[in-house]
Amino acid sequence: MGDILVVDRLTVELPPGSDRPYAVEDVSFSVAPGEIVCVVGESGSGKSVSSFTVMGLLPREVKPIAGSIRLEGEELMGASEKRYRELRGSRMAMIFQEPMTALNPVKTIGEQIEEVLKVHTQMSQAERRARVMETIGQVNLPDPDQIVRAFPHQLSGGQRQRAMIAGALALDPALLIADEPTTALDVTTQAQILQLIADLRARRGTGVLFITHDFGVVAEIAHRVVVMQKGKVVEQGLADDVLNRPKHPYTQMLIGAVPSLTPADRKPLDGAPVVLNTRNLRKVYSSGGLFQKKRVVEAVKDVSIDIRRGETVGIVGESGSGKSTVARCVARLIDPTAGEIAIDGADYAKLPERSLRDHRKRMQIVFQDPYRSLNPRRTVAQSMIEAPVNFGMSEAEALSRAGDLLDLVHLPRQSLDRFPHQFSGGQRQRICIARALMPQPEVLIADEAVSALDVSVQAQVLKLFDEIREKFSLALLFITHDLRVAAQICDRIVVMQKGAVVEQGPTKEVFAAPTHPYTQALFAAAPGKTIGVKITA
Amino acid sequence: MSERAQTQTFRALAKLRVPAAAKEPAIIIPAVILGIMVLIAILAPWLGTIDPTLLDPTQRNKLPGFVGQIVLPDGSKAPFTFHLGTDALGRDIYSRVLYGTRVSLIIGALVAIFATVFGLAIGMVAGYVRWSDGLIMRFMDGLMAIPPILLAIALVSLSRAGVTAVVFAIAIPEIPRVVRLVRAIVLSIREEPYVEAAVTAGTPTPVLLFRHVLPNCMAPLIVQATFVAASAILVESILSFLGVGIPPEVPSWGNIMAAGRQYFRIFPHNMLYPGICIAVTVLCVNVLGDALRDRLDPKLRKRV
Amino acid sequence: MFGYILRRLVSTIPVMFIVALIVFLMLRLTPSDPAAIIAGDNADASQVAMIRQQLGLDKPLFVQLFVWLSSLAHGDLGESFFFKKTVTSLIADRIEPTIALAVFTLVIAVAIAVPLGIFAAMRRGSLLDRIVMGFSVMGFSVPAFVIGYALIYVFAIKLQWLPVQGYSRIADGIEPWARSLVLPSLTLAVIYVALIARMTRTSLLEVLGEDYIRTAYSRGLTPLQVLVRHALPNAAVPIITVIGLGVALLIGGVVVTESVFAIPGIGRLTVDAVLARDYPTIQAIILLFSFVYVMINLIIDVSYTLLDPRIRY
Amino acid sequence: MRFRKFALSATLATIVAGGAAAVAPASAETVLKAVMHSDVKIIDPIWTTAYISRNVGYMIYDTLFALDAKNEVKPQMVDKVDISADKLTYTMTLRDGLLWHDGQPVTSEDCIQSLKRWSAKDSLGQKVFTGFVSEISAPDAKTIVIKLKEPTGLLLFALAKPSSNVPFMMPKRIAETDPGKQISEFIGSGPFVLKKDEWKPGDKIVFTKFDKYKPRPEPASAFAGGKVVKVDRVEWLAIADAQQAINALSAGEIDYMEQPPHDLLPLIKADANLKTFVSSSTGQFTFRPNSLVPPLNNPKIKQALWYAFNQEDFLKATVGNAEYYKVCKSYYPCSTPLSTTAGMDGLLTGNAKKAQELLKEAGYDGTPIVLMASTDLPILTNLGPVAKQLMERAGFKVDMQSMDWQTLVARRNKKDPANAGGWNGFNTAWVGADILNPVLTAYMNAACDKALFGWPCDEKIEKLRTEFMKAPDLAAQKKIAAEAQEEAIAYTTHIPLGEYSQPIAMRKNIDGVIDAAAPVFWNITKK
Repeated sequence: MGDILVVDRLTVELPPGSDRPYAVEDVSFSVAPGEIVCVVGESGSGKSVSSFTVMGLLPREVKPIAGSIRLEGEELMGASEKRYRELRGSRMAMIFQEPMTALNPVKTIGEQIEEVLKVHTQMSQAERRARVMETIGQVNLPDPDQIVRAFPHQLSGGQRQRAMIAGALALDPALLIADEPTTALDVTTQAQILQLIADLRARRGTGVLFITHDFGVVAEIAHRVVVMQKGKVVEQGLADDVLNRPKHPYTQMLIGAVPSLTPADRKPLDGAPVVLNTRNLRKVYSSGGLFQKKRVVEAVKDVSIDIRRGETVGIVGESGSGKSTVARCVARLIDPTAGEIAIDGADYAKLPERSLRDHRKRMQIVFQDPYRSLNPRRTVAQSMIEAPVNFGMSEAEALSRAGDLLDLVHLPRQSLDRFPHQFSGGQRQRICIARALMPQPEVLIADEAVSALDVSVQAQVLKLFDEIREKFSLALLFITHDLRVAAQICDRIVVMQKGAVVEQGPTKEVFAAPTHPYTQALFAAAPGKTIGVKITA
Repeated sequence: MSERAQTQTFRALAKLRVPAAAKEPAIIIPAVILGIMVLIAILAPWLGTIDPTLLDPTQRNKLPGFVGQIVLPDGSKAPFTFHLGTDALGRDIYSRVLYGTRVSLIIGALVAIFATVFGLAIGMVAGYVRWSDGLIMRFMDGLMAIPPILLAIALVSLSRAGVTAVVFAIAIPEIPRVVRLVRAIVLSIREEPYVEAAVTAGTPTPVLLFRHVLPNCMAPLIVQATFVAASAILVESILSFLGVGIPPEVPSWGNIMAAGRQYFRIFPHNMLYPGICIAVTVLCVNVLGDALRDRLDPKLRKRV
Repeated sequence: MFGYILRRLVSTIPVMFIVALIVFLMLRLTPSDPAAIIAGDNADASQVAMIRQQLGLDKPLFVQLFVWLSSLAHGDLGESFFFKKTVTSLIADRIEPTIALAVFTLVIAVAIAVPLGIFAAMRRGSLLDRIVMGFSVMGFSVPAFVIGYALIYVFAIKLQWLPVQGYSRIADGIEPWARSLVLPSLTLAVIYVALIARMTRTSLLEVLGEDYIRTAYSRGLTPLQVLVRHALPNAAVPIITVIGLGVALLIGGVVVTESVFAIPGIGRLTVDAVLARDYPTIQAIILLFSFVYVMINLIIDVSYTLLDPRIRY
Repeated sequence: MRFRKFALSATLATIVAGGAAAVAPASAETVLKAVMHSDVKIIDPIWTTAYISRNVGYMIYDTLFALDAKNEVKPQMVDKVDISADKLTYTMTLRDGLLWHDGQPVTSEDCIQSLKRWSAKDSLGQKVFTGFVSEISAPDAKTIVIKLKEPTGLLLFALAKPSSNVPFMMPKRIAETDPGKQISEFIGSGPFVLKKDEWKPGDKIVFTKFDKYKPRPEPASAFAGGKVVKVDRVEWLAIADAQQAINALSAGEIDYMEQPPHDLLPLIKADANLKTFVSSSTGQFTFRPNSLVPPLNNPKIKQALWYAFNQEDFLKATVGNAEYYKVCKSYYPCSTPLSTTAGMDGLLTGNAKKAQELLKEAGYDGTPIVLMASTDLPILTNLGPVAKQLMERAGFKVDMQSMDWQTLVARRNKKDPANAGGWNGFNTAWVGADILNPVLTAYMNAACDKALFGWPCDEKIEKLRTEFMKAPDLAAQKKIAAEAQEEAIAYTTHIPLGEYSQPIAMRKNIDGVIDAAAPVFWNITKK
């Protein structure tokens, strides 16, 4: 039978004063039954707007002005709000990116799934109840009658996304739109959700419109791919053609920026001295007080790692594994409960703040969110000279050093006098790197330093990290949840799970033959093994 | 400030073209009206007014527009039209309302400044110095539990009546609210990466507070200050109404209304004109506060 | 759950202690001499000193504090300097009008303000929204007694529908009681409606921006269904919080309204007590009002558990 | 806390609006609702000179003698009195059937103990009983015998004293309470009974008719004559806001208002079902200097005040309507027998230049006069600012400090220098009945620190006041009164600032209001 969804020359207008006239311009694509179509593009490419337009959920100020959208042959452009409501949830359904906030916190999971049945059907209470239990089973959530009574905050991220899917597919819609459903999930959970969507598509013949920016995911599940840039479709076709033989230069650039999962070959480090090492580092959070049972959370359990000069050590793990806590303990932003942290042999784990100053000079940190790492009310110069001036350098000297470092990170010297809001995310992260280099540290900590950047920008920043490690023979501690990034930049990697180190060793060996079962599961779950290029060396 | 930093600031100031915010009507209109009020307060002596305390029992409770005569300092008499009528002692309402502008605006401003400065200091300490937090906040809860008007009444009437007593009495109950706001902001800012970066840069805590935390408290504080100023002018009129406000010889909108309260059915002008002034001024300050809040710090809406 | 209530009750003790301390010191540190006022105009210096001694005002501060706190612990609020009655009986005589006025106002205000706030939020930016917000800002800008006099002038004097002043006790019949409360409650409700309407609109707008609202729309629900099933239950917590915090505003307003409408409540009693430097009465009433404020906020905190499953104690 | 007691019914949520005026509870009982000039706080008649306490006294207590409309002493509780030839022994017998509110009979022992407690505090009482009375005894339950050291015409007058610290009679057991402590039981033999359980300070005080009261046969005339009660119940309501009280009067929520502000009288005139009653007794504004502390301890400087002030400005500022005020340059009320303008020529003319000359002669060095001004009593509020302006025109430096009446009452007892918590001057008002003669006028007591606050010190005035007590007849009293006035003017014990009359406002259906120096409620009818 014909396509489920046909979008023909769709144009959506942005309100006056936005950065471009049209959110989406002259976009056409279609979804056949049982087919997964991936719409891929960087942030601001208009991929989400198109999906929201199909569902008719655009905010008031954003209006579709041309083109047609046909769902199972029925024209939706200009359809009445009443008609749209009848279709939403019954013939077309949608799942969203943030499972944490996409479910109503004050209603049980059962109620939220049952709701769509209540709105669209005349089923009796008992029939609805049975249908809910059946749907929960289909998305393989463990013991359904406990889940039905549970509230969203009592479920894990993955379980919540499954509940979302159950709600969407309760009425067996022809079209399922998934707006970056796995971006916020850990790698292992992401793999299960992708698998679930693929199975449901196969079993029910639902057409899936999958929105994502992660080419790994595209390689994993897509039948056909639509690549979008600044509101226009630059290329579309079968997954294999687009991924392996991209015709449009933008697609080539995008794919070229995806780091490969097979580790790059690194220059061997012949006996460089150990700069930073931790011995049985431990961090425990305890809460509770009068009348309340004491709850203890062991964020970091007995971690011992060491980093040699000029070496990049990566800590890899899912959220909650304790990798950031280790980084913050090393930077002494939080006080470790036990264990030693030594730089050039001098332990500073327990030093009081006063005598910590000169240790701080020797290690610096780059944070994840570029938009919050620079004080909005101070110029780039003022932010950069803060550290060296604290450590006794004269302002004039600090300023000239700042200028040199900006050249190093390929930014114009006059940016010194500008304010942070005048720079893009990628540029700001470069400024943060330059700032970190100002006091000539021996150790640089990068805490998820590239996860907030678009793929294309990510590649350049990773190259920059490698260059400065080489140039200043820094010891680089790199924290990331993205295996591809770890593969490309780390000499050795440390895998952490629930606060403990399960495995560590040279990147090549660990990627080639992981010994610990958790590491194996982690690597197996990483989507799109075939895709990706070597970034460094 | 090094020479170079100075040039930077001058250049930054030069670039300060009228911010887009100022073009919004919700800011222009109230700002203009308040500007007029301030001008009236400053220029009161030259706006056809006479000594607000000059009384003439023979011309008591005259309706607006009454043409009478006044005794000049050298004792001679001169004709004078009382545009807004006279009060129960024959004093010119027009002059008293204009001079009253001074007192009411000063009270609004002083209370706002006093409450904000103290609130900021205590809030910063509570937000940044962990061990002091519990103690300070318990004290603030205690102060906040006492209904503000009662606290003000007790403070004013038990101390020597006067503008300073009234300012303290209105400001003290406002401090806990400012402290809670500042503490909440400081707690969230200290988690910001740029503050943590400053910690790793070895910046000592006091410098860190002034260089990074304070500037980012400014926007919400200014908004809170406008609301404090608005409520201060209102509370002053309520204190005068209850007979514990500013003594009558210092004209303020509040005590002119309180004096006229008895005659609101036969000589309504006593209450009408100061009442209008209070309503207009407080309205403008509130509208300005709302507009500033939406412009400066949309997420603040939750906290107020 | 019970542990939480117990802990919160225990936590109110330090707060009330601080309130007591503040009130006690404030009265003692200000330059005023109740003994002279009580001694009356016929007395000479020796009699004033004798009265000061009788009232225990000559003892050092911390002794007086200790005496007061210990008697407070036994529930004895002491005797009014001025009215020759125990403070408890004084307050008991005059508490009914204040409670009636406060509750009557609370009901009117919430009944008017919450729907207004909801409509304004649903039709954001529309004329109704601007009117509600305009009224709310006006509500904050006009002194309560001006509103009071205006209402009296129109409804009591000109239209003669409602009594000019005074409070008729419940015991003397519901109908006159309600009639005597209509105007005072409206006067007091204006500022309270302004606060609640504005906060209801704000918290509802915020909730309407959440992801789960978008999910609900994606399931084909009508705007009304989304509002009732998803938006309101989540907005309930912030709205009730503001009603709790507003109680302090309400108490302040009661003092003014009671003065305008000559209602013999404890609001007016406070002002008279302060003017007469009647320390025991002032202390007792301010403690009572603060206690009511703290208790209401405790009840509201506890009610959160009914509204939001995430808040589990 | 006894909250349980109040049942808040479920109908709380229904808003009742509209409908005709409430139907008054149909009961036979006639209730008179009144609003007095201030709220009742103290009932012990000797504890304070406040007029509100005196008014309560006239409701629940009775007096041995009383002044009639022509200010002549008439017997009240006393049946007959005979005075010995040498005018040294007074034998009085009580009327039959006089009962206390608790049903006990009134005995002479009760009256003697009441007089003892009264004379311990009242200025006239002290002068008469310590100065002239040698012995007071009760031969039997019905008769009281008072022996004098030397004759005085003022003994009976003292027993009939009309105002401030009126010699009210109360049971012996209550009268034995030490004068330094307030009585807590309010049992009298007056025409009304105080319902103590219904008394809610700040709200209302309730009196009911004492049906076992035996009024005198004669018709009522001021405080004398038969006190016949014609209403069942009288309620005094506390409405602080005068405008609201008038609104309540026109809405019929109250029937009687003791002191409507003069400025609001047009409102009452304009209302068809309201009327006013103007009593013949008047009030007098006065300025009281502090003669103890500088600079007003210097008589020459005080003399300048007589020229700086004039009466018209004060009267216009407070009363405003000429119908209710009168310039009266005399210490004693103009309509009373002893009134005289002796020593007043050229004074109170607002002559700023003369005042400046006197100040220069007196060497006034410009230290500011601390003028206390009360803000919460409507009738007195405007006196302060007028005094300040007139004094400043005359060259005085004035530091006017506003405060509520309670603070003023407390501060005027302080003898410290003006700039250390003391004071130099303040304005107040006296009811005519309190200033009928030099002995009764408290401000003329010049017994230095035993005198009233202000503490004037001049034996000539004191000698004249004692002589006045011995004056055998009206002509002698007049001569001494005039000399006392001239001496008081020279020393400036206080300065009279004019006379005013205070109308009472009431609804048309109220009649029988008695013309007396204090508002009394017997003989009033409500149709």
